[in-house]
Amino acid sequence: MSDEHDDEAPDVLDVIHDTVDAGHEPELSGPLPDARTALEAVLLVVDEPVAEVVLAQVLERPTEEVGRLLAELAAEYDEQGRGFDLRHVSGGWRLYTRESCAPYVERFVRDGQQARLTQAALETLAVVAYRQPVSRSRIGGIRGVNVDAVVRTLVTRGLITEVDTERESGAILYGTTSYFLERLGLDAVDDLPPLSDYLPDPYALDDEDVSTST
Amino acid sequence: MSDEHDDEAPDVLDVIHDTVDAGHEPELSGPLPDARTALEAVLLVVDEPVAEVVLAQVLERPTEEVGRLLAELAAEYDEQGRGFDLRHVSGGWRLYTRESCAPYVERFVRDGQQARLTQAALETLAVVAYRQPVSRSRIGGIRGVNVDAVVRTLVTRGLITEVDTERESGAILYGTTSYFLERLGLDAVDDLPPLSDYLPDPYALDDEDVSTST
Amino acid sequence: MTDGADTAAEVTTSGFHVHLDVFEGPFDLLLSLIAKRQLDVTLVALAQVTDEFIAHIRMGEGEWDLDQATGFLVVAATLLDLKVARLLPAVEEDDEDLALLEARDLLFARLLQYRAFKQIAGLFAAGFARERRRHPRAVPLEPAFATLLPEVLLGVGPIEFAALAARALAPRPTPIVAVDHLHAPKVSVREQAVVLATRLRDLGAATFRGLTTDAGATIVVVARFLALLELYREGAVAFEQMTPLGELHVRWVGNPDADAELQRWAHETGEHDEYDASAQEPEQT
Repeated sequence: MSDEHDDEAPDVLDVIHDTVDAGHEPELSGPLPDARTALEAVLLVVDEPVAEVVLAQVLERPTEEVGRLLAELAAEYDEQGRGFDLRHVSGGWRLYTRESCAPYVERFVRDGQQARLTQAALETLAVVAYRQPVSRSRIGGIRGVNVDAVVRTLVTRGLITEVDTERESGAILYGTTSYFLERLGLDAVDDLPPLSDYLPDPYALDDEDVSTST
Repeated sequence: MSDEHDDEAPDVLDVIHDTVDAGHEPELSGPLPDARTALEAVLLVVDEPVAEVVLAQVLERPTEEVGRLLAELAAEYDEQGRGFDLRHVSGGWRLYTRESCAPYVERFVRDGQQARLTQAALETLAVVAYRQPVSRSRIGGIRGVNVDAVVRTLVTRGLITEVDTERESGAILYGTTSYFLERLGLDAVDDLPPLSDYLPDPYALDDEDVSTST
Repeated sequence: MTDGADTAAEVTTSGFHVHLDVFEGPFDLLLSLIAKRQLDVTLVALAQVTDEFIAHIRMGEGEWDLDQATGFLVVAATLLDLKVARLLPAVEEDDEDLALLEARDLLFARLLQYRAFKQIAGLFAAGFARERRRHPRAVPLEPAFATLLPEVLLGVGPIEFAALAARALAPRPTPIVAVDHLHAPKVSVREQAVVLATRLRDLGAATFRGLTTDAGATIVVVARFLALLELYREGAVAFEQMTPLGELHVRWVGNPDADAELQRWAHETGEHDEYDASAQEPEQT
């Protein structure tokens, strides 16, 4: 029930198939699927974002080709209004349910314990995200309050982690984790909007934080 | 980014859409997806075959309609030569990787960096080992995070297993397996080093855990 | 979910100051006061809310811990300075004025910066909420493939595993203001001298680097260095360093006087067991 071919596939797919060379034959027997099909199969068993390079190795295809196939698949799922969605998050690709389906999916997946973050935690997280690696005292300086407890909470939640220590002071420096990126659906920290967008003009130029006298 | 509609969908889908009445609106806000989309989303997150009746309840559609949608989806995946395959197995439906893709999936699984457990998995395993039999919600309470996925991974890896259910709540209780003992080089759970040797002083005497507040 | 802000909020809502909103620090308060008056965030606005800001601090008096209060007071002081300066007749610009202007600009800049992060925080909240509605596929492998998974590598033995469990099971600390950083552990130079003497006696010679790999904190490294100087003075060790800042070699020469002195130190610091001539490796891992 598995070796259907693309002749009857709708137009969208033809584009993709044209780019796929069916000649590659790894060591294994039986008719092999095309790269797109194989890619979908592998994505189905993935349980964390997988980098294009890894997928390329598994498929024995050039990374760029795999990258293109992934982007095409993602676009195809959108067009066809599928219930799943292929996304590039935290440096890799992974299948997600579509946002509009949440009401249905949530009857199956219960993660109600995923407690919301407090305002204090969100603000602290924002400072860490934009100023990493950053010490607690520097965060405290920016927020104008002691942040020790909040930082500990964020570490426990896996959203930030100790990344380094400051040379002179020995202070622990914090940065965001890949779990943070996943939770926000971001590919990389660089994808965050520039902070200067949120600062009035004369201050926009200076993205470095104003000296914090704590 | 999620409410693509069916206007551009290829022919195959029209058949399905004709059968779908878009008037149903469960209690939740936002534009709801059609039944086919919702079905796909639910299928993506279920980890064991789900009966049509259950799916029908979740989607709030007649069982026969859901049965037809499932069959149509399965046929569609075959026709489009997708890498996944919707199969009716032991009384329910579940997504599987397509058989022809097995060589790639196998390679991914074998070569994957999945030999080592993540820190989160290791800590969860430790909690199970010392608190068995223990429910997921209790583990989650101790770890302070949702542990569903990690617990499932540990089950898949054969390190823990369902050993019992809690009388009142019906919650599944987990314990470690003999494979776990083998991997750790122990003969029996009793051979685990006593925890009291490693607890910080104030808690040394109390082997019962203190923080199970979920 | 537990952090300073929440605790504060609970205290106030359940306590006497029901009417008092809780603000996460002085900037939070300033912004909310400015917003309440429907002003833009400007220097003028800052001046206009000074009184309210001070009043708010008065209300909070007696409920704040020192840490909390300091932040508010620093800002209040700057605001008051500015207010006083405006009330007094303008005189020649002098250094003090400049300092005041600087303080004002700094306060203003910090406020704007804080506002930017607050807006980002809102962005994050929306992002998390949106993402919560998407669920990644996280399904265990099909049975057919599960058997192919490479053998699990625990990477730890029973002992490490127990330690890991102890850590995972230890009650998570209740949020309190940490003061650990104020109390660096006390390290005794003599204690370290005893540790080093025991080790050098066994090894004969070692490098300073080797003698401090297990030191952990910088303070211990410093203590060991001072300890070596003491041992040198007692004539128990000799140094050798080929190049300036190069590897420092330490050689145990020992002498009866030094031994007597070390005995005394060891008893003093309660480390005589380790110092005992027959003692094996110190269990300092």
